[in-house]
Amino acid sequence: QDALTLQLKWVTQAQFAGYLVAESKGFYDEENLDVTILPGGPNIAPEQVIAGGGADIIVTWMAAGMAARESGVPLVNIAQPFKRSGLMMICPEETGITEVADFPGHTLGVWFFGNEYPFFAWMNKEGIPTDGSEGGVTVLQQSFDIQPMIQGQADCISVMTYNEYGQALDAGYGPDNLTIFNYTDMGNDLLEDGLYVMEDTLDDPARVDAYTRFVKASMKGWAYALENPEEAAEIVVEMDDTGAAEYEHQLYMVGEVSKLVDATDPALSMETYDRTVQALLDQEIITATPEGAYTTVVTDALK
Amino acid sequence: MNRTSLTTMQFALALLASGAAALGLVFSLPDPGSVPLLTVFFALGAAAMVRLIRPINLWFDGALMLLGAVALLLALPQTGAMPAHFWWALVASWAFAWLFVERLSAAIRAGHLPETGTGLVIPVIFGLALLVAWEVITRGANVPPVLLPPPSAIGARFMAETNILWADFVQTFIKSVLPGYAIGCLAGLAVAIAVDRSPFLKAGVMPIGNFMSALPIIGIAPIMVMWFGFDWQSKAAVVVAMTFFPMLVNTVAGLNAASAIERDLMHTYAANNWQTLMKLRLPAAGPFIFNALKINSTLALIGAIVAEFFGTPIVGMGFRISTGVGRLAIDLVWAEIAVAAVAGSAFYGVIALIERGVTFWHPSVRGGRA
Amino acid sequence: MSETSSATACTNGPAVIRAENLGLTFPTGDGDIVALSDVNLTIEKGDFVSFIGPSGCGKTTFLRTIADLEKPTSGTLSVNGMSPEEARKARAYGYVFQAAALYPWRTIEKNIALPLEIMGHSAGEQAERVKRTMELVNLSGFEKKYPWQLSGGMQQRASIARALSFDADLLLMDEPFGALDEIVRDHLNSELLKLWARTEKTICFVTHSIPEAVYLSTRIVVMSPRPGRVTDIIESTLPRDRPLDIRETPEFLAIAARVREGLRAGHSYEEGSV
Amino acid sequence: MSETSSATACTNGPAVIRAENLGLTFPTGDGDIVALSDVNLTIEKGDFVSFIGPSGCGKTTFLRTIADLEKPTSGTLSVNGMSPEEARKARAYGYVFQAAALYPWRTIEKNIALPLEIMGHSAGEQAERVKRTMELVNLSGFEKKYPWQLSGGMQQRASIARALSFDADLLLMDEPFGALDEIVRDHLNSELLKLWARTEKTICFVTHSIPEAVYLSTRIVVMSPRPGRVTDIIESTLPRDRPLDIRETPEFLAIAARVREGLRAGHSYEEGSV
Amino acid sequence: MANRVIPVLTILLAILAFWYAAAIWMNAPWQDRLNARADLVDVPFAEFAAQTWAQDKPVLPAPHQVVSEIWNATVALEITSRRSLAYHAWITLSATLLGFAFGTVLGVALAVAIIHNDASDRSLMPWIIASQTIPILAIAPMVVVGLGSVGLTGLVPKALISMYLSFFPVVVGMVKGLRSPEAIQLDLLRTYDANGWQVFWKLRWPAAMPFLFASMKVGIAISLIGAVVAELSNASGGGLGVRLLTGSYNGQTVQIWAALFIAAGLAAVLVAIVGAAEKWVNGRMGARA
Ligand SMILES: Nc1ncnc2c1ncn2[C@@H]1O[C@H](COP(=O)(O)OP(=O)(O)OP(=O)(O)O)[C@@H](O)[C@H]1O
Ligand SMILES: Nc1ncnc2c1ncn2[C@@H]1O[C@H](COP(=O)(O)OP(=O)(O)OP(=O)(O)O)[C@@H](O)[C@H]1O
Ligand SMILES: Cc1ncc(C[n+]2csc(CCO)c2C)c(N)n1
Ligand SMILES: [Mg+2]
Ligand SMILES: [Mg+2]
Repeated sequence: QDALTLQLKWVTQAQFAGYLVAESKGFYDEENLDVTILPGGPNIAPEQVIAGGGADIIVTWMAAGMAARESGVPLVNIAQPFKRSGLMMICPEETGITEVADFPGHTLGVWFFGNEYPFFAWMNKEGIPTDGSEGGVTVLQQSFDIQPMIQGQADCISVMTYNEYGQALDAGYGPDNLTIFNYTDMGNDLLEDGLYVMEDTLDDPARVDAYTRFVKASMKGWAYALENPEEAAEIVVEMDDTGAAEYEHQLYMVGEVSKLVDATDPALSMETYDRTVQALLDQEIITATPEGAYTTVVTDALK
Repeated sequence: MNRTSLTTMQFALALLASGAAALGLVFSLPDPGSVPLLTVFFALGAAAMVRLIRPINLWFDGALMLLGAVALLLALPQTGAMPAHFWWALVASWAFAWLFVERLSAAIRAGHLPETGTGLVIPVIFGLALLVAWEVITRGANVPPVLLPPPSAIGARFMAETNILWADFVQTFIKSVLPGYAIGCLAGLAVAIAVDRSPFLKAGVMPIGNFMSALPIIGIAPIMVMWFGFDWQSKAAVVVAMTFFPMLVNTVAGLNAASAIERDLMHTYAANNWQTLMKLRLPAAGPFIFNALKINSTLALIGAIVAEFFGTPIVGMGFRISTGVGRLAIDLVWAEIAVAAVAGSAFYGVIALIERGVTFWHPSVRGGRA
Repeated sequence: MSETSSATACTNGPAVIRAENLGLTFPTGDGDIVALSDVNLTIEKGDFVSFIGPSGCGKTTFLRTIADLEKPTSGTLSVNGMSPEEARKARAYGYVFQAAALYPWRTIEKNIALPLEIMGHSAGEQAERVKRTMELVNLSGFEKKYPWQLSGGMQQRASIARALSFDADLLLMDEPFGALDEIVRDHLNSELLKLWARTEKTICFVTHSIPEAVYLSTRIVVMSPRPGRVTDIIESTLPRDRPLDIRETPEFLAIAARVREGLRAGHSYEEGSV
Repeated sequence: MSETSSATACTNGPAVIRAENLGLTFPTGDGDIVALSDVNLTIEKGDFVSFIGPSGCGKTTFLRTIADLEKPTSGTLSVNGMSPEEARKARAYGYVFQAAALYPWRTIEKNIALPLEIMGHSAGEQAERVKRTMELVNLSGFEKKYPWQLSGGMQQRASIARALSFDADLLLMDEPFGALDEIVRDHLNSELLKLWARTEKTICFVTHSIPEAVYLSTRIVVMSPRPGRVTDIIESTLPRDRPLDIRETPEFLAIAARVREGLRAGHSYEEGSV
Repeated sequence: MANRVIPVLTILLAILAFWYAAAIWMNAPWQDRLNARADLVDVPFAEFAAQTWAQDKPVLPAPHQVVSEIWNATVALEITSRRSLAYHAWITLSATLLGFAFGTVLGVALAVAIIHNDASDRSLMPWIIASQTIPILAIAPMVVVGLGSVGLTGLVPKALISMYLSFFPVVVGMVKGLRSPEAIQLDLLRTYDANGWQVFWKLRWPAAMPFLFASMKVGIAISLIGAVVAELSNASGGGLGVRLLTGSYNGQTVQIWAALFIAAGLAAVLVAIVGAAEKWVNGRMGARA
């Protein structure tokens, strides 16, 4: 068996249901792989882990991956099961915000740690300053929950459709009392959870083969998870070492994630890729158009 | 003893230093002229073995240390693996540095060199030696810069981003740490004194105080952000919470530090509680209170930085560190860490200086004169 | 006069200290130590009482009990007609400890000023009294030194000055002159006598020197150890006014001999009890 | 015989201590203190030398210098022909400090055993020596007590026992009997004399008691303060074998008078220097 | 006994009363919104208070909510269940104890080097202090990744981070303690020409005992903090830190408080154990009662 370590971007939750299901249902074993799944967290940068040799494959957002590539960690995208972004910004109606033009003068909550790029790309595109200058917005580093909105500390907060938005729904917020800015609907989405490996490992055909089998099994996991959401949610709860994952919430999450993932096709969509790269360039997050930042060898082999 | 008037330890270091230099010379023989300065260092270092016959001035060891470090840094290859004899150069110049520092402090103790000035040189040399070793190891062993960048990269980033670093310093240190520290320490002192007046309060508060002091700060930080908002107020609140209990616990212990006969004396004067406190127990508690002030000076900074991980306006040392890790701007992270270390050490140093002035009478300060 | 219980019958001033069947036992991990047992003693105003006895017989313990630093475990004790605690609160006495007990963070003059500060004397008066008592014990010139910069005897003198600086009517002195040479001792002895004559203070004085006890006292209490008890009380027949050379008179020597005898009687070497 | 510099001419044993123009100055925040100046003294093997002088005259400092606990700032000092440091390393002496300096976490017997442990005596020998010296100072029964459970005098005796427990040839004793009553003091005085006679030790002894100095010593060194210096050295003409009642002989009293005079001469009260 | 329990109970009651009041006050805004949304008006105060004490994700959970969460997550669950706080507490505890042991040994060793060697004193001390001004939470992930890349995972990285925090109070306290003997006590040993080893064992070490225990009390509490911090950077394997974190993402304030109290309780027990050891040693060293 080939041993592979997968570093997740975040804690064990249904956002990663495909991988967890594949592991739990033995799909990796079927492909003769011995996969270890490492949960992430707010202090874990998957790009750093893979650079330090702690993982073979990571799940991360493309913006962060490209930025890391420029910082000297040659990451290459090998597959992109997530086709759409789950990122949204929500503003309770009492703030009076109904459109982007209302933003100036308000306080917006943003996640950092590599998740801030889509927001800044959006503001860049709209021409709204974020440095506290006249006519701009005030940015807060947001905690990992919806408390800033409930507490009124921020006028708008970032949410993921599959997670924090659910918490907001639970708390009695909803489309009727929220203004929702969906990055995908606005055409501002940057690619999210893709699979990345170190560039030099692609020179080794045996490794490429292992990656291919990995992606294959993972997609099988995704397909299974999307077809059997209850079982997938149970598996997630089962695989969570911390005992914090709750079935109801994971079930909701599987449902939302299924709107973003294409379980039949792991290939990278070049249109979104180009838009992502352009946004990063516009914002000077990266300075040059990346070369070789993705490969289709794995997904081609699966066709 | 009189072979070179060195102590056993110094002698061992001298042997190590010259031995490593000699080995370096041997290993560099295959291509001798490639790095001339390093060869000079090896030769001189090995030649320092003459101290077996006649003593060598300590400044000569210092010069060798410096020569070794400079030669090594200049010769570091930009890419690829480092030749083996470079490691011997590292060992040799480290050993010379250590030997130099040993001899320097022996000279200060013996009164041959002045305490002021020279006393400061020693930690600086040690720090520089650490930096050189760090630079050589990270670059020589090809440590990925996203794990641990070499100090030169950190220094370059530091110089390039002084504006950001200064703004972060103001936000974190001036706005959060200082007020939080002052409030936390004063409150701890006041509560300790209040509690001390009443045995009932003391019996009640201390166990609970001990329990509260054990609350992990990282748990408090999100709660404080929830309560006091995103800006510096919540960070200051975390600092207050962090500094309060060490001060309380130390002061209560210190207030009990006066000896039996010293208390008896106050008793014979029928001094009231306040007088006993001001004239005996607080002075006797001085060393303990300063202990808390010193511990708190480092805790406060850590507390404020950590609290910034849980939500901030987009400025502050903790904010920069957490986003820096996310963006793999690890050299910026280390530049912030360097600012934190310098600020924290200076803060600690100021308090230690005040301590020496105020508790001059304590045996640990006056060298134990009875 | 030597019967312990009736020793007070022949005096008539108001009682400053009255101990009746006083006992004190220290519990230790390793059995109790009876430091005082069945002590009966009355001291009148203006008395100068010396306590003498072998080391460990309870002299310090008795003084500490008067000063309300130890609580008796049996019997009763009154000071100025009050309980020791009330007397202490009324600041009835000055105490010179067997060890100097100077505060290391205060200079010598600040140490001597300590009780004055506590008792609320004005700064001017403090300075004046500190100066006077430092002269008395011959420490002028060492005002600004710290305790650890002084020799053993100098520290002891500083602690005497501290107890004399405020004018307590009752002085409790535990071997105050133990670390002093004969000349200083003679000097301080006569100063103490002068002070006593001038101010009518009552003084309880622990000493190991028989001549010193006889020279100073109106009454000498001889104690013996294990358990600590009073074995003899000797009234001095010397006049109140005592030049130094009174120490060569036969009367003086007779009293000294009596004290020595009492001391020896209570002593373990002769008893062979150890 | 009283000329400081020639005082050694009449003796002939090998010199145990030889001080030449010895001086020691303490720097303090507030001006230097000259503790010793120009001290010349030779002590031969088997001498019993007492040091006497007003408080603060440098007696302790001199003993500490011999013991290599202070470094002289001028002049030379040799102990057993070696430097003080070498002598200390050769464990040439036992030292009784002016304060008891018992370790509070050790019982009395453990305190006394401390030097024996350090010098590597066997457990059996330790026990035997501890028992013997505790009996000598009359502390039997207090083996398992801690220092704070002892009276001042008992602590002092424990510290004497500690210094006697190992057999140093040179004893440095700083007011060892200061806190003891006359009877115990007499007892320990004669025990010390017996020990000295039996073992041929050399003893340097600081005391404030003139009779004690005269009774014990072969030589008495009188010192005077500010700056500390030797003002007189008095050779005793008493025989080596001294019963306690030798103290009433005219010869004894004559020497005592001489010492007293020397002491008085060096004293500030008479000089009016303070 | 009673005169130790009654004060604690009194203060505890005072804190509880204050806590319940604060819970009403802090949870009120949100409760108002909820009630407004549900068209509830003029809720009587008693009922309103009860509502604020029963919210799902309160700003400040009421004490009974925390207690019942602790109960549900410990006693009511099997100890091996990953939902059990006892299970997570055990994980954290093992890292804490190992880190504390490392930290104490390292701290004492450094203190010994510092007091015996001038050069160490001068060169090490400033850097030891500087090391503590480095925010551990910032470098913990790098440490975990770095150690992971050389094959060290699981307990050891956590214990090392916990050691990094706990050795400091031990060094500072022990340096002070080993230097605390009075000059005369040192002089005594000098007269015996005791060697460095003897001076250490017979004088410095016993004299430093009170300082050692004071430092160890601080050190063990800090070790626990270190273990929790390490868990924040190393989510696999569980532990109280991970519970805190997951509670925090999900806005599960009750869960955060429960984990916090378990952690504090654990630390209090550890400190009490060190305290008991101190009492025992003090007794053996003849301390005055
Ligand atoms: N705190 C204590 N705990 C236990 N025993 C004590 C304590 N203080 C004193 N003792 C014991 O009480 C007895 C009397 O002691 P005290 O100090 O009164 O003697 P003393 O007469 O002053 O002796 P000295 O002349 O040596 O100072 C001694 O046997 C001593 O061991
Ligand atoms: N550590 C010190 N720092 C400064 N001055 C000191 C120190 N130790 C002693 N002295 C000074 O040195 C002088 C001599 O002190 P020393 O202790 O030798 O006197 P002594 O003769 O033993 O007196 P005593 O009989 O009172 O014990 C004194 O004036 C004292 O103030
Ligand atoms: C520090 C940090 N904050 C926010 C995110 C954003 N994010 C991406 S996926 C996810 C899971 C829950 O929706 C969240 C919160 C992150 N990755 N790291
Ligand atoms: Mg006494
Ligand atoms: Mg002296």
